[in-house]
Amino acid sequence: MDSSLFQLLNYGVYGTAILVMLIGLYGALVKKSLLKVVIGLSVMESGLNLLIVALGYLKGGTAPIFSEGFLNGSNKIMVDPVPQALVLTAIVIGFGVTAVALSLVIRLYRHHGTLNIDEIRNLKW
Amino acid sequence: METYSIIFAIFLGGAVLTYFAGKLNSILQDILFLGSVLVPTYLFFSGVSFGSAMPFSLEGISLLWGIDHYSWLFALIVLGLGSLAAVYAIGYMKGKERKGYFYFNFILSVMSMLGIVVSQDLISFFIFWEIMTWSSYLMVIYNGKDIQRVGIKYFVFSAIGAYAMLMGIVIVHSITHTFFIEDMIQAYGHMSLQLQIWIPILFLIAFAVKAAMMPLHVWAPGAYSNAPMAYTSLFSGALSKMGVYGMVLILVTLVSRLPQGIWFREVLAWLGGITAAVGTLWAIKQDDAKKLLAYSSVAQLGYIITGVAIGTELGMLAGLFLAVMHALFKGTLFMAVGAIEKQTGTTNFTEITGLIRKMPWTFLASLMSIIALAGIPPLGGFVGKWMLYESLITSDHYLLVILIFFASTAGFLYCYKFLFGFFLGQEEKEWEHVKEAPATMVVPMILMSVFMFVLGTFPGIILKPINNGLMDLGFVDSYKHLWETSVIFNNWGDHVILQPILYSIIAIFLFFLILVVWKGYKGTRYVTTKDISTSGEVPKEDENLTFSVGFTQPFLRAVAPVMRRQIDKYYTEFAKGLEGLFEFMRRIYTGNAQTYALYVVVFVVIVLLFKDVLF
Amino acid sequence: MVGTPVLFVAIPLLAAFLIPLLGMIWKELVRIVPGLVLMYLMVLSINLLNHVLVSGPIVEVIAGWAPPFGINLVFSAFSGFLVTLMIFLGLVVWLYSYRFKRNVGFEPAKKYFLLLMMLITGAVGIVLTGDIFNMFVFIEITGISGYGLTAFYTGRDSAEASFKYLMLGSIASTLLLLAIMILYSQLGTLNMAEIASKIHTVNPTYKVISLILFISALGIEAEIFPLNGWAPDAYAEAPGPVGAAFAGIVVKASVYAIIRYIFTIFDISGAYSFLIIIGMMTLIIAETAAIRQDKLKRMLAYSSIGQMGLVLVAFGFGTEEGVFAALFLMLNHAIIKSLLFLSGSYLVYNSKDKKIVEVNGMHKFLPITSFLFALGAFAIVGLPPFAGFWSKLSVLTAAADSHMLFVLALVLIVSVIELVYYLRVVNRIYFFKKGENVDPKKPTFNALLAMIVLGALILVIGFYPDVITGVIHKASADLMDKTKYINDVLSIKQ
Amino acid sequence: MEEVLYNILGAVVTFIVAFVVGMTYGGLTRKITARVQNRKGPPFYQNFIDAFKLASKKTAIHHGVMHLMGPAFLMVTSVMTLLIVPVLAGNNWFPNLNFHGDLIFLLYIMTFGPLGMALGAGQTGNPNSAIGVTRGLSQMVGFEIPWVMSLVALMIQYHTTSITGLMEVQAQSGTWLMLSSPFAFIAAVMAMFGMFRYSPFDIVGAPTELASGPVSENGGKFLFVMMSAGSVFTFAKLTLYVDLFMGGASNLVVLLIKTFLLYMIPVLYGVTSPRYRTEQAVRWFWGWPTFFGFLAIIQAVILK
Repeated sequence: MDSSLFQLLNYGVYGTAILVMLIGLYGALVKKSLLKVVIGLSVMESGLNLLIVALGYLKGGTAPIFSEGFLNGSNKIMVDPVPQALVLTAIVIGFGVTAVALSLVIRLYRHHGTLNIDEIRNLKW
Repeated sequence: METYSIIFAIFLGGAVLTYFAGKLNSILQDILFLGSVLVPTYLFFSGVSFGSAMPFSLEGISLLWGIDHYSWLFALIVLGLGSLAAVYAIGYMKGKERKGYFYFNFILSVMSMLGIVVSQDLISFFIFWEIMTWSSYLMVIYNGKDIQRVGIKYFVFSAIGAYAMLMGIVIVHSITHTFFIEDMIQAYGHMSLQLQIWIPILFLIAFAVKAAMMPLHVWAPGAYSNAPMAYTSLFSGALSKMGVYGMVLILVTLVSRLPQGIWFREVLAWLGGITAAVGTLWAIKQDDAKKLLAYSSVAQLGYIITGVAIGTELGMLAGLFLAVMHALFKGTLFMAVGAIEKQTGTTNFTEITGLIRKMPWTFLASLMSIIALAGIPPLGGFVGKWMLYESLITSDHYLLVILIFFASTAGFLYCYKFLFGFFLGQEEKEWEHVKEAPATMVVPMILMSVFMFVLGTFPGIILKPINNGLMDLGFVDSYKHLWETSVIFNNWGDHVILQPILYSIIAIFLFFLILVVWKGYKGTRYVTTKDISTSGEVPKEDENLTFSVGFTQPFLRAVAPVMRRQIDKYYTEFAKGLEGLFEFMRRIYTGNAQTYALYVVVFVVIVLLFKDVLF
Repeated sequence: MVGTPVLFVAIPLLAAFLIPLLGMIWKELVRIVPGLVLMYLMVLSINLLNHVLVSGPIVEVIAGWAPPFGINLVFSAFSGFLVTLMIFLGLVVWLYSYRFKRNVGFEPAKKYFLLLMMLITGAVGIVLTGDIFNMFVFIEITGISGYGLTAFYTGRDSAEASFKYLMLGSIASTLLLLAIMILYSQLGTLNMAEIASKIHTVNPTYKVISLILFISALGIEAEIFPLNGWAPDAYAEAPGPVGAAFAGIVVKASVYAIIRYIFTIFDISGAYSFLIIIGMMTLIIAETAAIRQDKLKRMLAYSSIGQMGLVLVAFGFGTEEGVFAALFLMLNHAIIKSLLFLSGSYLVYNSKDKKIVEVNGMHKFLPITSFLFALGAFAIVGLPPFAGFWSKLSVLTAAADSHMLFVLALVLIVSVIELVYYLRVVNRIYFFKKGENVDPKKPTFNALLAMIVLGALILVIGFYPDVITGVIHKASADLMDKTKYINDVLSIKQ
Repeated sequence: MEEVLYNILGAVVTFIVAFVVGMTYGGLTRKITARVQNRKGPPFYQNFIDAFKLASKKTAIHHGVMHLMGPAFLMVTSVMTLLIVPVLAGNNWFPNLNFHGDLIFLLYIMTFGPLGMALGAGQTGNPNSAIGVTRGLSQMVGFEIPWVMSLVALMIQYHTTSITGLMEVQAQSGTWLMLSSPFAFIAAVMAMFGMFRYSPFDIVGAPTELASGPVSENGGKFLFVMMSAGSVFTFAKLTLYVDLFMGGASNLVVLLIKTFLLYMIPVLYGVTSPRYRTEQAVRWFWGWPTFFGFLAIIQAVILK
């Protein structure tokens, strides 16, 4: 692959990831429904995970395992394994958080009878 | 050396033990209480010698306790008045609730005041200062009356003062790297001018608050009148003197070395004078004895501040002598009010009249202290007043002396109001049952009256320690030059010789007294206060002849324009405004999770935008 | 060697997962085991701390991968001090909540203790770890257990508070991960010591952005204004002991993280003044908000936030004196604010709204609790001779020595505000008449014991601060010595 | 010892002189007032007759200890004032106590009696007494201000606070202080109106309609002592003014002339003026008299 094209693609991936993050942030900040807020947060996390994986990618790298492709490959480049490990952990954590969030949403709905975040403001000032 | 540790251990242990002894036995508690005030007092005066100091260290800070003649003088005020007030308190607290609480705070107050005067370093000074503040605060709220306003006001003002002082302390420390007062004084000369000006100001704020100087006095009337009277005598008599103690220290050791120090002195002296005048006016207005005395305390401290702010030897002597006298007479007066409160249940002039025949000893003590307070010869107050005027006149404070004189003359009004309101006037049936207060309460009052009387003619007794103290602070010896045992001089050589005056007064008084009652006293009969002629008519039994409402109205009408403005109101408005602002500010926390998230985003964005400025 | 730092993470985590299983054997075990674990850790941490103070930090390598490749735990004077403090508070909280509510049945108790152990694991892990991603994981563990604990009571608005906490927490984790990745992309390592040794090679822009993201992310947990929207709600709605745990454990861990980043990892000097700015903002806003609160725990929450602001200010001086002051303040804050939360929650135990007016006249019914609350209030506003005074004094001394007179004055002014609202409450407890429909609840013996321990500590530190200042001095010296940290960690070879 | 005896003798003589002169002045005042008001009036010795009548009466009732002590208190002030003020300049006959006190002492001893008296009056329980007392005290606050201002002006100009010192100043320079310090003199004289409590400042006693003030519940010996105290006090105050502003007097005749002239100022001003209410009186004193007091102080500061 051409180097400049790769660069472009790389930036494209970064851009997409950041865009996804921003979309998630938008959802979390603007949408009034609690569910949409939770979805927004999840989307934001996904975008971040994408970004992290992209950061760890090297041109022409293979999967960071001693696979056949790596051992037989000519340039012996593999992508950085650490970000992938991190992303795995982050995904797990994100999953946990989302689960907690959703359970809280259920409790909030039972308690308030609504999912509108503007109406759930018993605690303020 | 060890005496200090023992004294403070007894105070602390005594306070705790006394508190818990109340659960066992009331009399045991009283005895423990007396013991934990009197024993350290005895130890202090017998065991502590001048010049010996006790160094120790805490949290890596070197501390030092010791006394010189100057602090000994204030220790005398604190412990002397403290002991008498403690004896008084036994009688006063009999049958009252929260006895343990009272005793605990009383002992701690005495301890902290002694601690203040023995502290030779700023940290233990501050610690004891704060202990004094909160123990007195706990006393102010003892009655539970109006505590959210009066109590908090007292504490807030004290805290403002204390924190100003703390700021001064740490600034000094950042320069000298020690907390010793000695080192602060040494280093002061080498500081930048800005610091030389600010450090005394910061300290003086603290002391001015405690000494209830205008415009920081607004806590005083409420606090003095809300605290139990047995404590207020100490509060007004000794605790407020701590402000004077510090003020003198700062003025003499720091301000006097500053060329611009003259402005400090002038401002302080004028503030003192205004305090005296305004305090007096408000005292005249009060219908409650506690409030009256509270404002009167403010006014009296104004004189003291003026005296010490003038800073001449005579002024210092006057201020400190007045401080001692104020401890005596205001202590006695608050005790008298306490006695009346205990026996009648009220302290309002409009309710009580004609107690003179029921509480003669209390009356005698009040009379003596009122004479001393008004500064009338031959009692001790006169000596202080005289020296104050002379020092003002000889140091070119012409308008100030007029102001002080005005305050002092107007003071007669409340003096008379106090005596008339409680003791004189119609003897109402309502108060027929009233008895004299128990001996534990009367004896301290009478003792202090005797002191006042003796000091009126032989002021040298107390001027000697004052002079010693002033010499420790760097003044020249003024014996034979400004005072002798019973002669007082001014700087121009004019003098008052007190002994012949006293004897003449006594002789004239007795001569005419005998003339009036000669062959008469046995022959005359006592008639009730109903048996009087009002314009030739004999009033009926049920006719109300009590005159106590609107007592000083004519005078108040004359000064009405001055009284319309109250500093207190401005403070209240300010506090309200602040709380309104805070109320508005806390609405930042809208309660909406999205808003909070938005804050986060905005915060990140702003910090990122200004990252070059910030980092 | 008396034990290894890894036990601090492993044992409570293990206990947390064993609790439900043990509960099947004997229900009481659910309550007992956490206490035993914490007691053991307490002994261990004191031993280790003594050891560390004498012979230098212990660096524990996990799974045999030497730094910078593996994860390592560092038990130095600084982190050891904080760990000991946290474990101690955990112990107190456990003691207090051993029988916090009789009507709390087995199931909730199980969850409660499980989450509490998780919380302590996470917080201790944050302090001990030497790896930034590992720290992220521990922060998330703390966070998730924190969300759970906040939402503990089903009857109240706790779910709302928890949701706010969660929402901000998620944003925090995103920012944190982003920051970690920026650093990683520049240096290719996650080990703190190694990052610290190489940080000067990083492009300043990336460095600053990364630091800002770190501060923002951790600031959410450390309750920095304006990132602390969740905090008052969470404190107010969580059970009392959890409030104490938040104030004493979670926030401390987050502040530790910020400090570790600024002092050790990054070399940006502007960060110190930034700390002062945000610290002051937090202090002022929180204290002014606190004065207008009508709910007790919310007031305490704001006060706690303000105190942490002051801690950041003290750290921001950047001097060893400042660090000493900040650590001392953290210690006192942990003890005193915990005492306030613990006693305060009994004062408003049975009331529905937890209003301040409902503490009126409580001293007749709860004399010891009221006394301890008053003691705590006096101590936290810095009145001598109680513990709070010494830390306040050291903060102010540090400020003056750094010539930050403006900061000094502001801190003192804010202290006056603090004084007002605490005294108002204390006055109410002692001098107001009890409301008609307020039903006071006597504290259990355990709770009383826990509070008395804290109260006694306040007095001990107040009268004789030297018992603790030696340790704090060493801890602050340890934090200031960046090269030693790097060497200690990187010299480990396995 | 002998010296003390001589002193006591001198004091007694001074007292008798003061008593006679004061009583006579009082009688003359009554006569003059009557004349101005177009009445015949009592003879000038009427006051002596009154005094002796009162003194010979037997006291039948009293209201308590303070009531008994009140007149004696009042007398203390009068006599002490008299003893502190040098009666004749440069005369060894009546040195009395005037080397033992100074002006500030004098100012304070002058308030001793009225307050003691007020206490006695208070114990009678007559509301009119107390009303009179508060009015008197209020008025005192009024006139003391210009009075003290004028005294302070003298003190700072001549660097002395003793009366003899001021008299020496006049003797040396040969001019009376009323000429060299005119503003101080004006202020002092205006203050004197209040001090003597003649109309328009006579609301304290309100003598013409109902008995108020300290005297209202006293008769017989009590009233006699109070009356004589008043007379002695009048003389003492006038002497003080003469000493301060008119160079003192070297013999009794000159003293009598000077005091009488001075005395006529408030008396004549009084008979032609209606009465002020208390607050009006107080404000009056804080108006022009205080203004002159200020001028006096300014003059003193400039000239000192």
